[in-house]
Amino acid sequence: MNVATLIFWPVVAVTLAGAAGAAFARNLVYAALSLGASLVGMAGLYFFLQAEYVAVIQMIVYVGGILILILFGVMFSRDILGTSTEPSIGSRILGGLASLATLAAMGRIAWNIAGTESLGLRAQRIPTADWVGQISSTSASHLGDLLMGPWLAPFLVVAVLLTVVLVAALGLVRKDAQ
Amino acid sequence: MIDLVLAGPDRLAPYLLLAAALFSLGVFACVTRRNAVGYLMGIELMLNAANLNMVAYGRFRTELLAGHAQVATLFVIALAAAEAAVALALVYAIFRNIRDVDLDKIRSLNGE
Amino acid sequence: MNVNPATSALIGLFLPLAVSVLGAFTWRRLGKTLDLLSVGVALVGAVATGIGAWTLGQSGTVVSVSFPWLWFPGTGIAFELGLHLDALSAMMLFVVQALGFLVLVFSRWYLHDDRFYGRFFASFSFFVFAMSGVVVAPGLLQAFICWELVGLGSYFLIGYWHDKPEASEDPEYQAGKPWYATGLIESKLSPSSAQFKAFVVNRVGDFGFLSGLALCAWVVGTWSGFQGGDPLAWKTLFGAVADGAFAQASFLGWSGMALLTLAGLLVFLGAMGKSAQFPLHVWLPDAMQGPTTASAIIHAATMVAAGVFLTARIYPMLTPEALVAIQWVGGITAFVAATIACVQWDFKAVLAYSTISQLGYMMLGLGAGAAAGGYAAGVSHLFTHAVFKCMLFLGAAAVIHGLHGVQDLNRMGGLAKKMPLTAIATGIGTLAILGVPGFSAFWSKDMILAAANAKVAIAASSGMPVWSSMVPWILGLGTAGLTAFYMSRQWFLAFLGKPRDHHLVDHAHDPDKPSVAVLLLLALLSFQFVWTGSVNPAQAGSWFSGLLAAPVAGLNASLGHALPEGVLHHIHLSTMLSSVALVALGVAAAWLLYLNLASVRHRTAEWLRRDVPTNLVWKFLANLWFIDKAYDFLFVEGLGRRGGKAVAKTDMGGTISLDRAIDQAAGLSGWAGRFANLFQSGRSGAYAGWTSLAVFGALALVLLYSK
Amino acid sequence: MIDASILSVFLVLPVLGAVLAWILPARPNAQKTISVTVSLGLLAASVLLAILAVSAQKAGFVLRERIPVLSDWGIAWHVGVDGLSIAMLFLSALVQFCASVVAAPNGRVRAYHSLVQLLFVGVNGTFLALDMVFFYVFWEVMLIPMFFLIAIWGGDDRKRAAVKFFLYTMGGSMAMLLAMLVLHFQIPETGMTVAVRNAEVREQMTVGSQGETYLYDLPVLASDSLGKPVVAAASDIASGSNRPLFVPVERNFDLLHWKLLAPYWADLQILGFALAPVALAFFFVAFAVKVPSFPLHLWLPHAHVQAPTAISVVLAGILLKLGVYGLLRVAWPLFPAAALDGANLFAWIGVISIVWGGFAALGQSDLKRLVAYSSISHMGFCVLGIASATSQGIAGAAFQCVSHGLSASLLFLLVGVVYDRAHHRRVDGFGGLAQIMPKFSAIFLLSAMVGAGLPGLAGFVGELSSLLGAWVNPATRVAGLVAASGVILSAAYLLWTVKRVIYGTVKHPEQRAFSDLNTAEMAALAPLAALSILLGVWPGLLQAALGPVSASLAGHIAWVAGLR
Repeated sequence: MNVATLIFWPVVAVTLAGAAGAAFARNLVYAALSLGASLVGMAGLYFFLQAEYVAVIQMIVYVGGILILILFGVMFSRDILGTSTEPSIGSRILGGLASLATLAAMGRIAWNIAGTESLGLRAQRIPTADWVGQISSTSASHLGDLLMGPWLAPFLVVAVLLTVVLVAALGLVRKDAQ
Repeated sequence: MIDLVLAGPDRLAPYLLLAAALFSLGVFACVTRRNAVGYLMGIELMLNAANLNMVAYGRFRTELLAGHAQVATLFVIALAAAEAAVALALVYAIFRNIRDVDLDKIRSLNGE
Repeated sequence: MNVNPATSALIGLFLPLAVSVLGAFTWRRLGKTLDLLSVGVALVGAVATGIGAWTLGQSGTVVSVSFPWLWFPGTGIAFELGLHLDALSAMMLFVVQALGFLVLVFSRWYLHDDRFYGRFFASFSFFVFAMSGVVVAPGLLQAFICWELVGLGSYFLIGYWHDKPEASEDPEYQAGKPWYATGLIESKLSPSSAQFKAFVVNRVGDFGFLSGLALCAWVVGTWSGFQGGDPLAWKTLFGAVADGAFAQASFLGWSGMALLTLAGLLVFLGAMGKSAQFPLHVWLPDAMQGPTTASAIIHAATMVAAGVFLTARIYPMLTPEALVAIQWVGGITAFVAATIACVQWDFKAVLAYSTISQLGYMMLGLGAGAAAGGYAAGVSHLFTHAVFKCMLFLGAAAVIHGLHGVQDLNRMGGLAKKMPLTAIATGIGTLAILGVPGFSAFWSKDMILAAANAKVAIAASSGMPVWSSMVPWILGLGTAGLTAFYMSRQWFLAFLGKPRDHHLVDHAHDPDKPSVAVLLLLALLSFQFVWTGSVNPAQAGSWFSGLLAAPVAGLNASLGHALPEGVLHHIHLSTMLSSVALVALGVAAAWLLYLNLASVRHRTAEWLRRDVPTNLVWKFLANLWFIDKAYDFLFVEGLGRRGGKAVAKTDMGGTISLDRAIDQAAGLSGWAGRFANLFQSGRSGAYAGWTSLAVFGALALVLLYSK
Repeated sequence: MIDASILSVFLVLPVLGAVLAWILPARPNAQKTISVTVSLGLLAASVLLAILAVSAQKAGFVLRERIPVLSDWGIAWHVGVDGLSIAMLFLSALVQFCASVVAAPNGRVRAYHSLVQLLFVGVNGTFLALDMVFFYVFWEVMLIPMFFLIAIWGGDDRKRAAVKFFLYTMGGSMAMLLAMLVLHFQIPETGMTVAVRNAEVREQMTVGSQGETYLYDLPVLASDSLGKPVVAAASDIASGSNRPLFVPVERNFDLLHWKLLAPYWADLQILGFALAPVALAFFFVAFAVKVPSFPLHLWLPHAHVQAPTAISVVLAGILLKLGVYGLLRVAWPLFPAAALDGANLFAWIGVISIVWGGFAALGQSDLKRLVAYSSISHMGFCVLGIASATSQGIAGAAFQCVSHGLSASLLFLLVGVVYDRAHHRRVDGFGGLAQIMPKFSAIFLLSAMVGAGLPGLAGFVGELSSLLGAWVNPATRVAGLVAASGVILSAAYLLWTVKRVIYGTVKHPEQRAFSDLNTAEMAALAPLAALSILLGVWPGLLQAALGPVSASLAGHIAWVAGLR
């Protein structure tokens, strides 16, 4: 039971709780905020997974960008919706069943994975204890090489896509759009 | 083997279980939310679950390819951002047109 | 001069066909030349076939030409068309062609100012072609094909005045109709109705013919001795019959003789249709709607005789049981038609029913069997009757033409003064049909009665039930008396006595010279010596019996055993005496009722029709034994109209119909649709839910329950 | 030298026609000219084939080519023509000509003519296809244009009629699809070797470069003295040896290979059920809908009454024949034993169609509907003949197809003529037309006589042959006896109609103004009338093409049934 484990479980708890809040909270503002908590926790988990760069991006893009956008959306939809966000009982049942099925399926997979690990089929990994000073195989520079190398084509495509999206979003919100 | 599941950050299983939980929560949100923005949150949750899976697998299963997994994750994040932007723009446009973003009321494709 | 009979037959077949095809397209334009053309062609055909028949008679051979028409690979079956000329068919062919020529000559006068003039000659030529085709048929199939074509020719000629309205809507008919014109269904009495009726009633017979034909084709085609070729060719067919092919086959448990009887009777059903045998006789009286000269050739001389001819042709495949049935049909037909003819007021109707009656006689004779001399008797009567009945119809044509279309016997009378030659000719014809000694029917009809009588004797000796042949014989004798009554009645009413309708009768006159010549020629041919060369009916060796000898000899050998000469002679003598006595009786009755007593009770006919109890008998007979009305009720209105409507409604459009039932069943799919709609809420969230539920649920089940 | 590539003409020409008719500006005459030209081209091509067939006088395929496409799914572009399909192609071209010559409905000319052309792509394709997949595809291709032709240019109740037509036919197609897939997957993946009939090999074989034999492009094997399979020499087979012959068949959709598998289908069991009867029933339903046979005929009167004249002509003239063609090309060759077992049932289905249709026709007051029911009645003879599974019966069924194609087209064209003049189709709304329209009346009487099966006209030969066949097969004899009563019924309803329409007095004086047939109508009617007389007088002309095929099929059926 080292210190990493001690930090690990609270982070998981935050992530999970935040997600639950995002899913269940009546008030959309609270939902958005708890989603933010979940996103932050996710970034923490990325650190545990030695994906520091991804963690940073997660913080910047998600927490810093997307969450704000969502909050905007909530802001100008809230005054109309008021408390009318009460989901219908049917959709709740449906949602419950669907999410249970999902949980069952993926949980089962995870369970199997755990089983296989118990059989010693674990990939070799660097012990969390002695990260410090190690040159991670996934340093930002390494990721940059990958982006500019094998992932170049997708990278350019995404770049184009993002531009298009930007223009499209602008077009959508122009005053005389209607 | 429960100990493997509940083992600390050095095991794969906890991440996977967490991702499963996040994903199913996202599904629940998508189904129950009548509000476009709520719907969007559900989607974001699922995307995050997927990301977590990818990074975790990259780390624990394919050590040498961990970087690739993370690059893919970066792409997902970028696309999620784009998607969020467009979705919000749409929400805004719809809101301007029908003063509402209740998805149940947006059914012109349903022929009603 | 000597021509190949086959060539002459081909001339007689195809020249008329060419004329009819030409006329079919051009009769409107060149009607007046078409008649000369067809008359000339008919003359050529008559001469050629006459010479051909003569040549054949000299050589005594059988000419047979045929080519494959419809074949079925793998079965060896190849149906053939062609010619089969033996004594019988050559003679019949000549008669058809010759009578055709004479009637055409007469028709030029009878129809000279008719609106459809040219069409008559085209249709007539077609009929001659078809009839010749039946006569020379080398097998059952061509017989059937031309059989139906004959029906088509008759269809054209009956419906010659197809634009005439039904009698019930015809002011002319209603005006001229006497009160005693009863029993006819006037709403269905017109050329167009008559042609339809004739065709369909004949089809009832042809249904049997076709089935019998198919049955024979099956049996012979699968017969072990079948060499390939046409299974229905006379030679093959009769060979198979003689070889017991029917014993190898079985249908519905019938085999051997029973199956052969069935086949024979099925084909005979066709003969019943064409020859207007009871109960299929109803079309012939209606057929009088056609031109009288057409009736002369079709419904007196040739077409109706085709049934008799066919029966004679298939004689080798007719079992004794079949012959009994044929004899009964013939006897009943002869008697029923004769009784009806006694009360007919229409000049042509009397002739129509007498024709039916005489055809019944022929069947009666054929049914007596070759051993009893029935074959020769029936066929002889076929020829003699053809001649004098053709002449009687032409005489009727002359009378009707002379009276401007009036056919009511009770408006005639005293015509002998106005049209003496016609009176003489028809008088001779009447004597002939009466069977007065010295005239042709005396010879042939007495042969029939003698044969029927001999059949009784044979039945008695060969252990068959006597009554089965006794009844037809008695019916035949009775018919002899009735025939004498109604035929002399007709002639008396028309030609003797005082004119009952002066301004009608005064304008009557004989036909023009060629037509009169035709009448007198046929009258001459109605004398007995023309046929036998003597007045002794039993006298053998006459050229005509010689003609018939060949086929009969073969049949005698094949069927039954002949009676001793003495018995035959005795039978002939007794028959002659009894029939002559009956004829005298009939003539005397007609004389008393319609000439003599006419002065005592002012109108004997009236008295017969009005006073009890005779008027009951009269009503029954005048309503044609209610046969037509029964058919109209049962088949035309009932089965045809109502049945058709019922089926149509059951199929579609009715309140309870197949169509609606299926629509209702289809309605069930609506429920399925509504159920499916539950998943189509249009909420994207719900879609997502259902999708993930389905996908992940399935996945979960698979994973959880997979080891 | 003519090779199988000429067959593609039957598909290419109509497609070109469709495209042209669509892209050209909508001018009725332009589109009409295109349709007529295409049909004339097809007519010429089919006459060419007919000459080949009649001169060849063989049961085998006159032209045939097999090009594997998607071979890993066992699908091949396999087309070929034998006497049967050539007769049908000729009829199809003729009907297309007549349908194109008569007046097309106004409005949407381009769409109309393109759809008609597409319809004939489907029809010709079905007659050509020897691969089940393509057969099915063309079968469906034919369905859709017909649906629109009825639904757009039909009468008042056209939508309902079109939907009925579509649903009935679609239901049948589904049955066919299911059966076809089941069969396909019943063939072992590794393929199998089946015994073949020497006579069929002799009829159909092609000789390879080394003198080896091919049957439907499959190598023919003979078992040598030791029972080992060896390549069979063509010379040996041609010399008429009776050594048992085999061919290796692999899993595919080839109709002819499936025909060779008939003995295999015959004793195939699925879940303890015999496959053949079930599959045969499915195919029979699919084709009986088109024929149409008694319980499945209810779409026909609707479709005919609603469809415009030209489309009624196509429907009765050629579409109904596809049902019979399917029975002869697919159902009976694949499941001969089952077909023989069910002969009695199938024969009675045919007889019920004859009698039921006849009585229903008697009860009609609408001319078009009357002719529609007469079609049901006449096509019953086809089913009867096929059920008997004899050389006569099968030839009769095929012949009846052609003759009914002629008579029904004639009758529908004539009904169209009077409808064009009087704008109604009530039988009692006419009378005495013979005095007004002599040409019309003459052809009307002729058509009625063809329908009534008068000897000397085409209608007689088919009915006669079917009846002869029915009498030969013990199982169908009684049915044949009853079926013969159809000649009474057909004469009754057709001649009764003739009497009421063209004979008697002129009941409606205003009809005196009617004009007789014009040139276009004559152009459409004359060839049909002439042909129905020619084929009646000289049936050998058509029988030369149909006879060998029917005999071969009958032999195949008897052989397979005999193997049990």
